[in-house]
Amino acid sequence: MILFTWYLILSGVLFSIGAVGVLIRRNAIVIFMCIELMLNSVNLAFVTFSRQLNSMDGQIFVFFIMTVAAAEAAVGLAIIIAIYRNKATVNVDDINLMKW
Amino acid sequence: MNLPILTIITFLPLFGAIWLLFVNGENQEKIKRIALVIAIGDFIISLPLFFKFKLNTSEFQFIENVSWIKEFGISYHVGIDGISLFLFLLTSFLTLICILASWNVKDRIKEYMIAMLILETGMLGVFISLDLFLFYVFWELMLIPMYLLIGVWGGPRRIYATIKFFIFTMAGSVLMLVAIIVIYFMNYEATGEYTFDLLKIYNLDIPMGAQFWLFLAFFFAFAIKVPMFPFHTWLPDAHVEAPTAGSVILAGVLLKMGTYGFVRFSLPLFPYASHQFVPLIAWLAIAGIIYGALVAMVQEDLKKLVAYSSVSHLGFVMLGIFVFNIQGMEGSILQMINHGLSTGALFLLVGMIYERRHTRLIADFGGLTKKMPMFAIFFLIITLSSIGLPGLNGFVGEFLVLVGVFKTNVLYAVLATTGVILSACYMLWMFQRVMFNKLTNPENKKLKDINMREWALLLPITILVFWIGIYPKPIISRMDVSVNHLLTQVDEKYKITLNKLKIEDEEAAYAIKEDESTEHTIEVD
Amino acid sequence: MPYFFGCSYLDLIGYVLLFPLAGTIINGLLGKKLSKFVVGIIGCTAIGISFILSFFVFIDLLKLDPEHRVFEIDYFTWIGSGSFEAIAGLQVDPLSVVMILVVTGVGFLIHVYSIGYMHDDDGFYRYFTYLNLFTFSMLLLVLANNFLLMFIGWEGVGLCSYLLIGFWFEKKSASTAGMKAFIVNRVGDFGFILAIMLIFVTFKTIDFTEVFHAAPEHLQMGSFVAIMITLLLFVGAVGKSAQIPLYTWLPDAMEGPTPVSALIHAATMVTAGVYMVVRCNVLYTLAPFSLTVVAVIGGVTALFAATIGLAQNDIKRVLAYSTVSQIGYMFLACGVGAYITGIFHLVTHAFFKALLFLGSGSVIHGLGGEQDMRKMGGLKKYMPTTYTTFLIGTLAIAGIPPFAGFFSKDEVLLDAFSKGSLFLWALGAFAALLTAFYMFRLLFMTFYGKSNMSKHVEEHVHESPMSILIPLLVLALLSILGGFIGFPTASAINSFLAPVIGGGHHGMIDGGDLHHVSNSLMFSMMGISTGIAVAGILLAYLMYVKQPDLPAKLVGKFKLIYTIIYNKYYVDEIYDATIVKPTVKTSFILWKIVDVKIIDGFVNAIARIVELKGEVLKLFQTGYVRNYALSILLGGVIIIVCSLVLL
Amino acid sequence: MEIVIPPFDLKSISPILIITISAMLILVADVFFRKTFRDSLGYISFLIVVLTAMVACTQMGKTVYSFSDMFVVDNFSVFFNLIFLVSTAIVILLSVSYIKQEGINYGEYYTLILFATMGMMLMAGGADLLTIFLGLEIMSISLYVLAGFRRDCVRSNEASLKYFLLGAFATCFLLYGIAMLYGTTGTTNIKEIASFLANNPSLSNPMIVTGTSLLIIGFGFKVACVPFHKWTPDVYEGAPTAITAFMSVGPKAAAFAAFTRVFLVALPDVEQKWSIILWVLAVLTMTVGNLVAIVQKNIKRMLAYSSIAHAGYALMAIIAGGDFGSSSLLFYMLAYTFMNLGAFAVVIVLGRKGKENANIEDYSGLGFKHPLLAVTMCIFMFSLAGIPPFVGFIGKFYIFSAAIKNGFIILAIIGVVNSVISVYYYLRVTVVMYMKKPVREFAPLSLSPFVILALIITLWGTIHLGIFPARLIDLAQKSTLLY
Amino acid sequence: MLEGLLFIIMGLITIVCALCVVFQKNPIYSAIFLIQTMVSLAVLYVLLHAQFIAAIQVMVYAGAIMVLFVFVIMLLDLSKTDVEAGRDNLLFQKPSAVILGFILVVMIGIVTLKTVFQGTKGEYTPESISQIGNTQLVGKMLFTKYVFPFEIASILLFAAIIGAIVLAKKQIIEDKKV
Repeated sequence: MILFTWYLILSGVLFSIGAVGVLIRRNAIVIFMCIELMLNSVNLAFVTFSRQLNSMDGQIFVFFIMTVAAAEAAVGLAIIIAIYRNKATVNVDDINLMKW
Repeated sequence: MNLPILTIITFLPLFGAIWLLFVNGENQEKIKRIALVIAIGDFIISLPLFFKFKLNTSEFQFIENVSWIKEFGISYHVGIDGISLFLFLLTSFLTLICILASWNVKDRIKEYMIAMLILETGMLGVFISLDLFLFYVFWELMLIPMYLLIGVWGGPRRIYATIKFFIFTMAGSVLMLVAIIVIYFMNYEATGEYTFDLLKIYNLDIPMGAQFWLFLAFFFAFAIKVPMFPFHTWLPDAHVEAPTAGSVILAGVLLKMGTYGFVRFSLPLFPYASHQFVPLIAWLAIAGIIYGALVAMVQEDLKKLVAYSSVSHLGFVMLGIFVFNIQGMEGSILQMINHGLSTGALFLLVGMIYERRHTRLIADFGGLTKKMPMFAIFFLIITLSSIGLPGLNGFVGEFLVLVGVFKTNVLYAVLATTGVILSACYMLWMFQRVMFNKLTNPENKKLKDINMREWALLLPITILVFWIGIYPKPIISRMDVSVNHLLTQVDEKYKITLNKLKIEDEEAAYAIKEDESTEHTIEVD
Repeated sequence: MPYFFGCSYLDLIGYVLLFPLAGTIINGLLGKKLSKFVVGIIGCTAIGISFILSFFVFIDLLKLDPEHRVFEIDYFTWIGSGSFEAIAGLQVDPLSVVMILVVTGVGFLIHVYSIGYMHDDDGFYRYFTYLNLFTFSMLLLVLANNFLLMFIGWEGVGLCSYLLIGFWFEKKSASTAGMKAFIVNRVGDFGFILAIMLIFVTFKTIDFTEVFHAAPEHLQMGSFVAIMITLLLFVGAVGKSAQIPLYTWLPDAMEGPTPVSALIHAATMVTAGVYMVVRCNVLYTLAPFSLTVVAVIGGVTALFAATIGLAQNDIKRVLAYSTVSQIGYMFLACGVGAYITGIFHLVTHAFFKALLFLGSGSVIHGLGGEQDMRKMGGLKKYMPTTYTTFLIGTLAIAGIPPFAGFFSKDEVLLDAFSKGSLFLWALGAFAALLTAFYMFRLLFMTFYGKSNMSKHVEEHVHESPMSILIPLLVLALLSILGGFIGFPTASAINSFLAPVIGGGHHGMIDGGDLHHVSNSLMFSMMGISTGIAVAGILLAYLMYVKQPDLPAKLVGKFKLIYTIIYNKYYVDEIYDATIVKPTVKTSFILWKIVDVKIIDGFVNAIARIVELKGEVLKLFQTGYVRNYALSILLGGVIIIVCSLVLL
Repeated sequence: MEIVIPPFDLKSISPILIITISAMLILVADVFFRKTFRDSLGYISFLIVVLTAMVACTQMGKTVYSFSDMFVVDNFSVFFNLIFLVSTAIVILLSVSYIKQEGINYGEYYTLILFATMGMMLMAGGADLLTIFLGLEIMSISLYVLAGFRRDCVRSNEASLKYFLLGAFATCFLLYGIAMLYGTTGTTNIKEIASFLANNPSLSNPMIVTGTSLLIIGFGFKVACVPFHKWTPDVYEGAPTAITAFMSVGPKAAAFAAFTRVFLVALPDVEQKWSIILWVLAVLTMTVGNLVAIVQKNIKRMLAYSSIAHAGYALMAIIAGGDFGSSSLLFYMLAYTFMNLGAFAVVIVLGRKGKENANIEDYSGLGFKHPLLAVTMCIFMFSLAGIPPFVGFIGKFYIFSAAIKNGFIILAIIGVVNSVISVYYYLRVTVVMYMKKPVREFAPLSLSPFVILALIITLWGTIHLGIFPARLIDLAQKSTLLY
Repeated sequence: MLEGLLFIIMGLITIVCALCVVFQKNPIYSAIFLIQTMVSLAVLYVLLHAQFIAAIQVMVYAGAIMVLFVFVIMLLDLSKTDVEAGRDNLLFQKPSAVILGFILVVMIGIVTLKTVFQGTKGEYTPESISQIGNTQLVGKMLFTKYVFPFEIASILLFAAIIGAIVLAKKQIIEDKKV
């Protein structure tokens, strides 16, 4: 039982690392990767809970999250490509035409 | 009375506005004529109200009650009594005057007239609503056309003025909205019925603590509109920037909504709180009377002067309302009408010379009597009416208010009476500087005396000024029963609350006594 | 002709009011189109008919039993609200009849005089409109049967006074003087209104008869309420009748046309205060303290104004101060309880002061508008009729028997002595000395000595036309004979007015035994006052005819006193500095600082703060995605922490 | 092991089906009949939406759980579906000429809009957190793309990127919250969560509380409440105006639908916690939205902040809860749909290719150059400001009533004070239109019949529903959540 | 016990790799480390008896999705340009991010440790799962209980593909030229 708690804490750590990564990186793709990291941490939590509760729902949820991740990856990368074509940069700090 | 006469009167202008929408804007004469016809028609069909009004009942008359939003218990419930009758008539009368006064508006006459007519609907609606929600809707509705009137056709600082006007009024009234909703649910808890119907809510006995806050919420809405010192600063700005007709309506009708609100809502709904607030309101009113007069005295702009004089005059009205006796109340209502007439007329007069000279600075004038004798006569009469010269309308209302106040509190009366002196000071000083002395400014030498249209504007008002001054009985007798009813209603509810308070006190005293006795026994033990 | 188509003239009392009103309306609306002649005729006729009617009313009233010489007629309810009721109704009793006779009588003469005097003025019809309106208001004032209606008249005359003082509105001093008159009067009205309200609250009615009827039962002798009512009423009277401290408007009022000064600011309007006090004598009698105040104010004013009169050089101003002074006498009389004497002096004063004003008007007219006495002199030969009548008036005011002023003034002094105190008498007596002095100073400076006129004026000096002279003559006659209605021991006016005093049928007040003073005292007083008057005249003769350089020497010697008196004790300046200027200054502060800076500043500051907050909050929107993510995370963490820890 | 595939209750998802299938068909049509069909694609999709709306109407009055409690059709969801469909329909009308003018006239545009609509309907009808999540993702992904639809425009790219990165970021929080709820309750089904929480102590369980907070972050992002709002102005400004209009109403309403369902149905037992959090968030949202809106110069940005503020008002409805709360939310969202879309419609009408004319100053003198358009704009502004007799007033009134009924008087007062602040910037638009001299020549308006129709619909909604709201209120009251 | 040891090892690897994802300057390295993280997570999934998830974690996630990432990085030639080199415009961003991340970890840790799990126990114990087979079970659920979301997921992917195509189409450049 105790072990599951550590799985969850691991997931929390990964989530935080991902979140911090989103905040401190400036490369759009790396930011996106950090988001993937966060999603993975959520997956870990789901799988852990699923195991802990003896229910399959969590695993199914992970399945869908992965689907979504794939879809987001496709769109997200397309967006990054589009913006790179126009601005030749993926530095999010340079992408701040609109503010205030 | 199967004919929904109030609805017809109220919505006829709106109909006229819609009609005007489809008229070609180029055809100025036609637009003006249509608007005038609508206004005249509206005034004429509102006259039977005066004659058919039953004197001997305190019930609301010409009632119409149709469910509007039944889910909330909101109904289109309208009717008038002796209190609203004259404000209603005044509104239709002044709108007529105003449309006639706007004959020389050149640009965007179509939009102007549309705004004017919608404004009339809003104002009329306020005075006949017997449903809190409906009242609030009309109350806010008429902000929009007024806002546009000031903002589009106003003077150089019109945008500042109009936004100030709008936000000031809005800020006050939203709190009232909250209070209305609170009352609504209180009523639901007490009776199990969802309703905004004022006549039903009148029966609601609001707990004392709640009364305080609710009264305060209503107070801000109304006090800003009145405007009471120190919420008055929007008024001079709005008046100065507004076009003539806007000023007339503003002074003549809009300000009355605040005082009317106090009479119609604050007093009967929160009798206990109203009594509790008397000192505050009385002192603010007195401050308004004196302050308004003093500040008016040193104004350099005619309209500003009249605007500050409004603050002073409305102080009388407020004072009269919050003395809870018949003279004060009737005086106040009469004074509302008087102020509507005389201050409205003053704005018309100022507008006339502004139209000719494009300035309102007192310093630019002087000696106008020489060039404009008829104008001078009207100006003098209206000035005197505003001062409260006996025999003219202003005096009757002012004196009744003072009598009413004197009956309750001599100090208030004495202080308020100083307003009588001060009003003479600022009005006459202004009159002297504008109309008397040597005609030195060459610009003024070309002035023309008033024309027929202006005669037509001033004469009816002047006749009313004399009529009310000399024979106000037809008016006072129509409000007598209603006012009496209102006052007894307030008084009874107040007494009930007081009794409750007394019982509570006694109980508390009893409890304390018991406590003491038990303590005592303990000690004995 | 006591009955007119079957009804008593008393019933027609309303027409006394109606004709002047009709005159006003006709002249006011149509006057511009009518010729001056017609306008004048209309104006005079209206008053003339009124006078005739008043006379018949007087006759009719005389027919009644003295105790029941009260006639009331109610027209309609003017204001009725709850228990408050003000009825538009008239009341005829001896007092009001005396007053309407004076008002219409003197008024008529002055109207006639005005036709000639104002003939060249552009505002001729305006003038007559105002004048008729004035008469109407004044009649309303004296005929009203309740306080509020009286107040209409009270304010109405004030309005007319305002209009007529400022008749030549292009002159700044004139319009200012009019305004000053109105505003100062308003100060008095402030008291009057409060008094009316207090009366209403005390008696639940404002009807004269009812109030006076109820007063003795309702009010304790000398009770606070009685004192307050009477004092407040007296404030009104002080304002209207130009007593200390509200007298300053009257001298300025001389900016108006001279007939106006005669009618309004000498004969009638300014005496309304006296009328009011006498009307309310029942109340005053209940408040001895107030009576003392009235007496002292009256006496002091009499003296005070007289001293100022000594050093004035404007012919009309001298007369104005003398008016103030004379009204002081009237109040002095009322204050000692001799109401009838007050009215008596009012009547005689109306005659001789109207005469004096009209006479001075004749002089001014003849000199083409010159008012400064130093630029006159020696007019006796140019304007003999005017001189004669003026002399009569002067003798009357100085109190030389058998002219009208002698009887009334003597009686005032007698009453002051017998019912008041030595102090009050001394005030009056000294004032009488001064009056005689400055009036003769005026006479001498104007009509005697060598001419100081400029060449141009001198060539044009002429005696006035008949329309001016006839009223002068009539008034002169009245000034000679008028005193005999109050002849000591057989005073007609005394017995006629007696019922009015003390509420008529409530003869508890010593109205009847007004003259229970010993004859010896009476005659010695007469002697003394005549002596005083003669002394004053002689002094004036000495200084202005015998040794014309004496005044200058005296001035040099008593420079300080002279300057103070010459400048009217600087009262106007003091008022200006202590009341007017501070008020205006305060108002400016209220406007520029309280209104604009504080209240509006507060409002605008809120708006500004809201906007500033917007500006500041806007800066958080940096445009950096990472920053946005930070705010999400920050918000999230705060929410989680709060939800776990705090809540 | 045998697999019994449960019966497909297609009837319950018929609106979704119609939308989905037609979206695909449009794509196909775009590919194959590009020449013939292209211009009428918008027209067709409009008709489809109207058809769907009619179908959706027939679902009124029933409560059907289908697909093993994954999806629910109840009045609440139907009402929201109608809101989505109305907004979609209007947005399509606005888009037809707009995308032609902007040169982005592709069939995918309509397909994505329809997909987004479908996602929203899933959110409103999701009876399981999974369905809600998937609906949210479909909607979001479509919107990410739509926001960046003007591919050659850097601002559009930027909007898309910002929206995408932050959206994905926030989704992680949402998912983590779902995971926590799942972990503690053992289910993701809303009803089951509710019954579990009702039977077990939930307030003392920190993971439930944390999960709730994380859900607030996730939904809060979608409804744009402070402090998760920062994407809104930038994305609204950069996105094509028609899409901005769409984003400001449809997705927001959808997020509120899910928000309401999750919080009022699944988590009422944690209300003690979340209502306070939401209370603070609502106040912050209203205040920040209104304050910053005051200083905006771009009308799209201003409307973005105004939409933030409106989210604050709508949050009040959730806080108030109960029948009154949720019905007021329904009413408000529909009201908001009309007036906000109307405002955007005017913005679109005035925009030009390459020059959006979206600065408020650009509207100077509009009032007398194009009076009808200006009056229309005025009406929308007044309605947004909550001034009678327009629908915005009734909506606000309804929400404040709900708040007061449930004892949130302070909140209501803050709300009304905020609406006074909001008056200032709405008025500024009218001030500029009527009281300022024009700073430029107005190009003749290119009013296509579609746009005019859109304006008429929104105007009708704003005025008619403002004056005669009774039927709609009745409907909203019948559409409250079943507990 | 072995499980515990494996967990500790894999957990540490995961964390280190995750940190590397965040702190590697070169995006391509970040991507590689992310793949590594995912693979180690897959191991953990296996430990949790979620074999199917572990499999698709490796195949779909680490395989397909991350390849896409790497591909884009290569395509845009991002590995050479160091976007992080310049001065950080947001001064407080880094420290506050780290602090917040730390707080988040602590909070989640506390929450996890304090929570008493009393969720309804399902029927799928590891034993029963291994009896039926994890993959089979997932498949069964996807086609019964989760058939609706499953269908939706297809639409989601469809929408994403359309979106990706719209945004990444070459035509853009042509548009720009015209």
